[in-house]
Amino acid sequence: MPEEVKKKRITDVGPHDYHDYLSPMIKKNYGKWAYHEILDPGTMVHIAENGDKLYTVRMGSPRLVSSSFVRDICDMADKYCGGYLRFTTRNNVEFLLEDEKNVEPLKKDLDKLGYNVGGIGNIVANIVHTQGWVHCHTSASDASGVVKSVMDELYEYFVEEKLPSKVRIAFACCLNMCGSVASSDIAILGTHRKPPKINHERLVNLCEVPSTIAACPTNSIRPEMVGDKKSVRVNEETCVFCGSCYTVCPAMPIADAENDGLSIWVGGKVSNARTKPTFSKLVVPFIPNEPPRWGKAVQAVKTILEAYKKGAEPGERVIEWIERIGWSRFFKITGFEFTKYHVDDFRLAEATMNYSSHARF
Amino acid sequence: MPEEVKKKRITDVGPHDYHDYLSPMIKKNYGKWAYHEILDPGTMVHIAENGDKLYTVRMGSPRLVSSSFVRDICDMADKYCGGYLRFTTRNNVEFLLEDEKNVEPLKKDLDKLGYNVGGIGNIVANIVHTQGWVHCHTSASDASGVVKSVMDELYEYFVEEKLPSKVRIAFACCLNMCGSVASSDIAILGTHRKPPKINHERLVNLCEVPSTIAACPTNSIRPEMVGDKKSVRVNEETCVFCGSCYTVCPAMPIADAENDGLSIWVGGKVSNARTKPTFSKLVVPFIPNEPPRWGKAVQAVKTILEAYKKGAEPGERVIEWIERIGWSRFFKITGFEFTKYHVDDFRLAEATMNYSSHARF
Amino acid sequence: MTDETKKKLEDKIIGLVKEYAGKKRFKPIDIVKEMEKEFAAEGVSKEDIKGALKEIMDDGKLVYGYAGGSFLALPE
Amino acid sequence: MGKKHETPLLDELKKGKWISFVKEMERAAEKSERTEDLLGQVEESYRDKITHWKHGGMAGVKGYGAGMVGRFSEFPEKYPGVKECHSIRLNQTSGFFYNSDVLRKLADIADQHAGGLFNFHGSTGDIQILGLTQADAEDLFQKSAELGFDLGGSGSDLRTPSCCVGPARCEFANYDTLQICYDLTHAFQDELHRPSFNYKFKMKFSGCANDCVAAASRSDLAFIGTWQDNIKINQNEVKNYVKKFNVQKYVLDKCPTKCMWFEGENLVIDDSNCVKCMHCINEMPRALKSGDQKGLSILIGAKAPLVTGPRMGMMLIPFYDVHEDSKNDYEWLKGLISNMWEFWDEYGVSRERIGELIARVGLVTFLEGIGLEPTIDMVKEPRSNPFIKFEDEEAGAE
Amino acid sequence: MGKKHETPLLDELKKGKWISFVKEMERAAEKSERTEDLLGQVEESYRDKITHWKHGGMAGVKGYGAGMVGRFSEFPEKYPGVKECHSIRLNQTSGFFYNSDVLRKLADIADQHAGGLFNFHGSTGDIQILGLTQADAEDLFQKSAELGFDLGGSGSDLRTPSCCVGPARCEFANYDTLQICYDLTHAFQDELHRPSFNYKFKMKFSGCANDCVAAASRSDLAFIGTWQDNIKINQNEVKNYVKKFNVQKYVLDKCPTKCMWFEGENLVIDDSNCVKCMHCINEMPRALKSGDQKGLSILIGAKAPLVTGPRMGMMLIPFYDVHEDSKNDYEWLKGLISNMWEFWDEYGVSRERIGELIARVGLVTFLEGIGLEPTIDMVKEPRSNPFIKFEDEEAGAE
Ligand code: SRM
Ligand code: SRM
Ligand code: SRM
Ligand code: SRM
Ligand code: SF4
Ligand code: SF4
Ligand code: SF4
Ligand code: SF4
Ligand code: SF4
Ligand code: SF4
Ligand code: SF4
Ligand code: SF4
Repeated sequence: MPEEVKKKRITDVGPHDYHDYLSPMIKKNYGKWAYHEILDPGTMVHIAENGDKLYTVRMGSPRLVSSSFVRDICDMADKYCGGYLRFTTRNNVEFLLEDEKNVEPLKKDLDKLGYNVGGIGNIVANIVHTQGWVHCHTSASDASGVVKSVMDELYEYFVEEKLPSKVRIAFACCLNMCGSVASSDIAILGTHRKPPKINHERLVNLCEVPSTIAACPTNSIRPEMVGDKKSVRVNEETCVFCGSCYTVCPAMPIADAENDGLSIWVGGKVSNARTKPTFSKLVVPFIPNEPPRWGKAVQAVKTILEAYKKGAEPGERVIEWIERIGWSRFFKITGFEFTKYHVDDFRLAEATMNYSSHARF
Repeated sequence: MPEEVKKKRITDVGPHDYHDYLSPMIKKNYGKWAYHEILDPGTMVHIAENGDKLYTVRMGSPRLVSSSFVRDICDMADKYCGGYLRFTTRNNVEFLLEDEKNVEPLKKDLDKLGYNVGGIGNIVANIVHTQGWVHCHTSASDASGVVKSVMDELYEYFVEEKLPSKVRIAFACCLNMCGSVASSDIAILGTHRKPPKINHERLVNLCEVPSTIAACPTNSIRPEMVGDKKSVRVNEETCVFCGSCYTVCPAMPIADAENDGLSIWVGGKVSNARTKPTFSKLVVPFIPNEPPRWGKAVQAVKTILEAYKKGAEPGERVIEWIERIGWSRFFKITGFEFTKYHVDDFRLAEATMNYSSHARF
Repeated sequence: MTDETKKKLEDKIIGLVKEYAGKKRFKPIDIVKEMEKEFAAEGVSKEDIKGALKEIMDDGKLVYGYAGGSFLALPE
Repeated sequence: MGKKHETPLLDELKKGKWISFVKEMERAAEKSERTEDLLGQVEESYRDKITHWKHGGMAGVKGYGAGMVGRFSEFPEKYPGVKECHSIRLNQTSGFFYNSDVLRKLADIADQHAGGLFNFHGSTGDIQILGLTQADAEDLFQKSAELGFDLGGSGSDLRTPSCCVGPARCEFANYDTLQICYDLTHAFQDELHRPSFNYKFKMKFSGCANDCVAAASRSDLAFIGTWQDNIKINQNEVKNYVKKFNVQKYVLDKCPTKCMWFEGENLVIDDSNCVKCMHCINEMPRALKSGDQKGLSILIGAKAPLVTGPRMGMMLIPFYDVHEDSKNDYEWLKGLISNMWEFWDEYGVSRERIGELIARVGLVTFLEGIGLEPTIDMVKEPRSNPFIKFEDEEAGAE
Repeated sequence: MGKKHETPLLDELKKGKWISFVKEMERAAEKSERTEDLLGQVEESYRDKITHWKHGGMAGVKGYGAGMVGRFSEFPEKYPGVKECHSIRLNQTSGFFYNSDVLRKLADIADQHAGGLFNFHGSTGDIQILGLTQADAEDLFQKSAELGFDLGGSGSDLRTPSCCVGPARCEFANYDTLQICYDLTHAFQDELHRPSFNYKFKMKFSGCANDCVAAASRSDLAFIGTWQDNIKINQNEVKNYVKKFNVQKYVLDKCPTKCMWFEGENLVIDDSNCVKCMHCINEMPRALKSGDQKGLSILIGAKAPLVTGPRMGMMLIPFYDVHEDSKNDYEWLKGLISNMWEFWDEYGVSRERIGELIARVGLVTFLEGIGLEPTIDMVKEPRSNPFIKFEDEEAGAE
């Protein structure tokens, strides 16, 4: 009997074959698309070599969605596009229509249901983000709430094309950076400012000392005997509050209601178009957590976005704009303060210095 | 009596006041020059705000010169420019003439004496160099001989303006780089390829072990007891043959007749004009010493120079040319081989990697 | 690998995890490296050890834990 | 139907024009007591400004070491529905393509066995279902598997590979991102489900240098489509673009190598200097197309900041003709990846990603370890320090 | 007069068009047996492909710890003239200006007390006289000092400062390089002659960003002239240049920040974006001049490769109005330099140049140590890793 059960159990089947979910027109023109046109921030059309036209209607999503949401979009897909749809790499929903006549009715229906159509072209893209207080144990802030607050404020930039180029915003609730924070046009990062508090009793039972020590980027953890058991000590002079030790050792919690918050970063980019990919750079070292609407953080993002909108030339990503005008002007225009926290002091810090007499006054 | 002697002894008088050696026209127009014109590779004129004209005739020098050379140029200065002359930061001699009529006669006289007039404008500048076998104990090659051999070959580029921009060549006979090797358009560097040989008997008496250990860039030196005395051991697996240990400890000679030679570097630049200053980068890891004329090294330099001459646009320094065409093309054009030695593996190696999909085929 | 060796191998792996429970976390790769050495004489390959691990897991004798990296653990 | 928990702070997040995750949670809560309690606990976090999840905890599917993340509430009494509140990762389809039929079935599963809540998708690419207990795991897993949806990665394993929409709906794709993603995921099922690495390993596939799946910054191996020959120019279409916008300023002047110019009305490209950045093609898709010798570049080593700082993918293989290989079931690629894993197994230490290992041992050592030669495109420029490790008498000699 | 030593290899270096150092040595050898022997020993090096100098050795001037480099032959019997063959460094004049009178006197000194050989000049800037013995030192020193030529630096001291020709003969100079070089050298005589630092310390002065004394790559402190206000444009002269060459291509397109353009025939510069690189001024010296608020930038930390790799000077002080200070005898600058030396004394280790110290302790720590605030121009860009060392509750808060 148990043998039989074992046999029936399905494992290692891997992902479903995507071919099953490609619409007929996509199957036919697979690899044979000729070009595309963006019709409006919610709609684009891909024209195949043979002239076939595939319309895409893109709809915003909070990513954390209910089964009802899923059924809603299924209804729409059934009604307008033979049931075919996809998600984007930034968690938007895309309806794939073969018939142009369905485009406007679909958009109206989505609007009626309260969904947001947009996100194509030179817009603020949907915010790549993470779990936050909804599901993670190491978060220095909530994720979905900050994202919602920012997107409410920047809503017009999702549904209308008003920007010099695409602006990708990302959010991560801790330095693990499960979101694309390390390389986004604007990034918001959950940030601790206090060293971990060690619970020695738990530590000696729960944690492996060598791997806890190895987890620290600044070598701030040293072994320490507590009674006759091996625990650790944190050098608070050098600890940079990264939380890496907590990840490997539950007995070193670092979250701190009063001292956790957000930092803001700009100028990251992943595409190789024109310039090489580059990391996001620090702008605002710290803003306290202000649930439920994170006013100051939202304002900081908006300040950056509007300075960019005003200053950048068409086609310039945020970093291209900043590098053209210079970082000193960026700080001047946005009013953020340049502090000692902005000067890199980690591994490749030396590579970030200004080895020249080039300066702007 | 000794008191008196002591009093008479002159110390700490510092350098001579330069005002004593400025010609009347220079004194008058000090800080009031309006512009200059390069008349030919040996001559330029600086025009003052008041219209005064100061002619400069530049003459090459091997830098290692006899008192007779000094008297020769004094004679010339007396004859043509009131005795006033100067040296340049690259060791050329400059005669400073107030009277245009003296320019050509001076040049003729210099020519008669066998001196080289040139070095202004888009030329190969005089080679900044060092002591070599003439006076230094750590040299991996001679200095003056290599420089002479290269300048003989490139002579036309000193006396005629045939290049897209200035080309600065530098030579240093060891990794101490007393020449400007780390940041020259083309650089030649004396290079060892064997670890130091330790003379333990001398070492224990002559050298300080901790500072010897500290001198090593790759942490290859470890203390070792020889009998009851402290000596050191070199890890030959990690030694990079830099000679730094020999500098602090005479008992660790590194020069090796069979294995010493030269490496060739390109693309350094110090000026901030247009682009930031940048280091020279490795092209040819090693060429054996070939006194007296160092044929292969001279050819390598010439290959680079001619590729540059052919490929660069007017005004482009060597590095600007290479960065425009790409390093892969540079290696292709010049025929030098890219090897594992070209991949940086030192302190900031990571900063030299290609973090992008940009590539040329 | 003989059935006997296989049994020995499995017991050894489970024994190790038991013995060090709460002291050391074994990554599967540590176990594989360790067992490769230990059973070198018996001609046990990396693949054999991985296979054995898979079976131990499938049988629920050990489970995977996670704390900044996966490790082998006793089922709760 | 009254609310189980008051959520005045979260209610603020139902306002505004952007679609509200709180409303989504409430919709799920209508059918799920678990999600009702989840709302309660999140509201408490909003009040306290701190997470209320315990650190980790065991949860999983039998025989698998990956695909589920255990999550336990700090307040199991107060919020019994989230005493256990795990998430499970289902391996998404290549390119995130679905139809309504399968999505409805997945919705049913999430309602039956979890909190009726999804992440479509997780940051790595998985479909995440939230709010299951250990007791739900086997059924949820088996029902999904029956639909053809196996679990994704987690822990020290191969993480769920993902790819851009590629040839399915993009004219820029230089290779079949969907197929290779699908094929390699299937080939490496064992590595995906049974963590046996030093740490996680991610692979992402983008059809061109635009990198729409952000592979270069988020995956240990990033596969970026490119081409080796010349950009194909349709001069008539160029002329049309010239009428529409300032092509000189917005295209030519922005080419990173300035390798394009006009000769008369004709656009000329010095392709030997083109770095395949995609910019000109992006701007003039009707006029320019990538060449015929298409393939991919492989970048290695990207990762998040911990422990040694953030890393971007660095060039490992400038060009690989993946089409050739696909006939052989991507044999060469699989071999290469296996070689890397072996090197990593051998020389990596615990929790060290492959990019960190390469930084530690040096690129050349790594290349030797996996059997590749160094090439100039791997570096921005040759070394500038003179500390060359010559290896034998002949070493480095001209 | 026959040769003392046969030098067939060196004789090869008398051929060719470039002026020959071998001939120069022979000219000196005519008057100096020492230099005859020097030729013999160098020939032997040419044969053996190795240096024949012993490592270092003691030599010096009483009361001074610097200014002479001791050099002893490996073959004192064979070449008795170079048993001792030291070199002495005389502090050159600012801008390397001389007249025939003083040069002749120096030539006499070199003939009388050394091998009649010079380096005009050493790489640091000194006049070097080669081939003296310890016995010659005092006389040579005193005779030079009488001429007003004191010794230069060597060892762990302040090295002889040097400067570009500057306002003496260059229209680009933004401050008086000669004067400041002269003044600071005098102010720091003790530091120059009596080594008391951890290692050497170099200062070089360039009047503008062209950096004709290569300060940015060869001195611990590089002083580079610059200006704070607007470039002065003579539009008529601009028009003349436009007639002569392609100003757009060779000037505007090469401006690193692209902050210049034409409005009609007029050249416009967005000076707030100008980084004072000098390029446009270099190309059109009759049309463009630096502004009225002239001063200098200070770059710190350049040095040769050993021990931690080559370093280029990095921006420490973007703008300092040195003219103001010159009225006060460069008081502020001297204070700043002293502060740096104190920090270096305190925290540096033996043989650690100041650039290496800064790299080790971090720029911010160094700035705090010497009393300066960080500014954005010191860095290429703000940090990209998130390992921020917040210092107190309020730290970093908006
Ligand atoms: C649908 C999607 C791919 C997918 O598999 O899901 C996609 C689709 C397209 N991308 Fe993308 N990109 C998508 C994510 C990305 C990402 C990844 C990300 O944002 O995380 C990037 C890299 C971002 C970065 O650099 O930081 C990306 C960088 C680009 C670029 C380069 C832009 C640039 O100049 O830097 C282009 C070219 C362009 O826009 O001209 C491009 C172009 C396009 C085109 C025009 C390609 C085509 O011909 O179909 C598609 C429509 C563009 C649009 O949305 O305006 N796509 N694209 C992704 C939509 C995400 C979303 O919902 O917003
Ligand atoms: C005489 C000298 C200064 C001195 O105090 O002795 C000097 C003098 C002038 N330099 Fe220089 N430079 C002198 C060494 C340098 C150096 C240092 C070096 O070579 O070691 C540099 C930096 C080199 C580098 O970047 O690697 C230097 C980078 C420049 C530049 C920037 C060139 C560029 O585009 O990168 C200019 C501007 C130009 O040439 O248009 C310049 C321009 C000038 C001008 C035109 C300035 C003027 O108006 O008087 C002078 C004549 C130029 C010529 O020789 O063609 N000078 N110049 C030096 C002559 C050395 C020699 O004998 O060859
Ligand atoms: C669910 C997800 C975030 C999300 O909301 O989408 C996630 C969630 C977690 N990540 Fe992540 N990571 C997720 C994508 C990422 C990404 C993005 C990516 O894969 O493209 C990254 C950055 C890229 C990278 O891997 O470098 C990422 C970098 C990390 C790290 C840092 C790893 C590193 O080497 O620095 C950790 C720490 C760890 O593994 O110990 C981490 C750890 C975690 C843990 C397991 C927390 C922990 O310390 O144990 C989180 C579980 C949260 C929860 O309660 O569910 N997560 N994590 C993403 C996976 C969903 C999916 O499978 O699709
Ligand atoms: C004479 C001179 C070369 C020349 O031919 O012109 C020279 C010669 C020596 N240098 Fe130098 N250096 C000379 C300018 C330089 C420069 C260039 C400069 O100052 O602009 C540098 C590179 C810049 C720098 O300082 O970083 C330079 C970097 C070194 C180093 C490496 C220092 C470092 O921090 O990496 C050493 C090693 C040491 O000091 O122990 C060194 C050591 C030496 C010693 C003393 C050899 C030793 O190991 O003891 C050489 C004595 C040779 C001799 O027999 O006369 N020399 N040295 C230059 C001084 C003449 C003068 O006073 O004008
Ligand atoms: S970013 Fe940090 S807190 Fe947020 S989901 Fe990832 S691991 Fe958890
Ligand atoms: S929080 Fe980070 S820096 Fe501080 S002790 Fe833990 S691992 Fe180290
Ligand atoms: S470069 Fe080296 S060998 Fe040459 S003079 Fe300087 S210290 Fe001596
Ligand atoms: S030669 Fe250089 S690398 Fe080798 S032991 Fe000496 S100091 Fe170290
Ligand atoms: S990466 Fe390239 S091929 Fe893939 S979707 Fe983006 S633009 Fe298209
Ligand atoms: S793809 Fe990029 S590099 Fe190549 S020609 Fe176009 S813009 Fe230039
Ligand atoms: S650095 Fe500037 S001021 Fe000095 S000589 Fe060169 S161009 Fe003239
Ligand atoms: S000085 Fe340089 S940065 Fe300034 S305008 Fe001229 S070229 Fe541009």
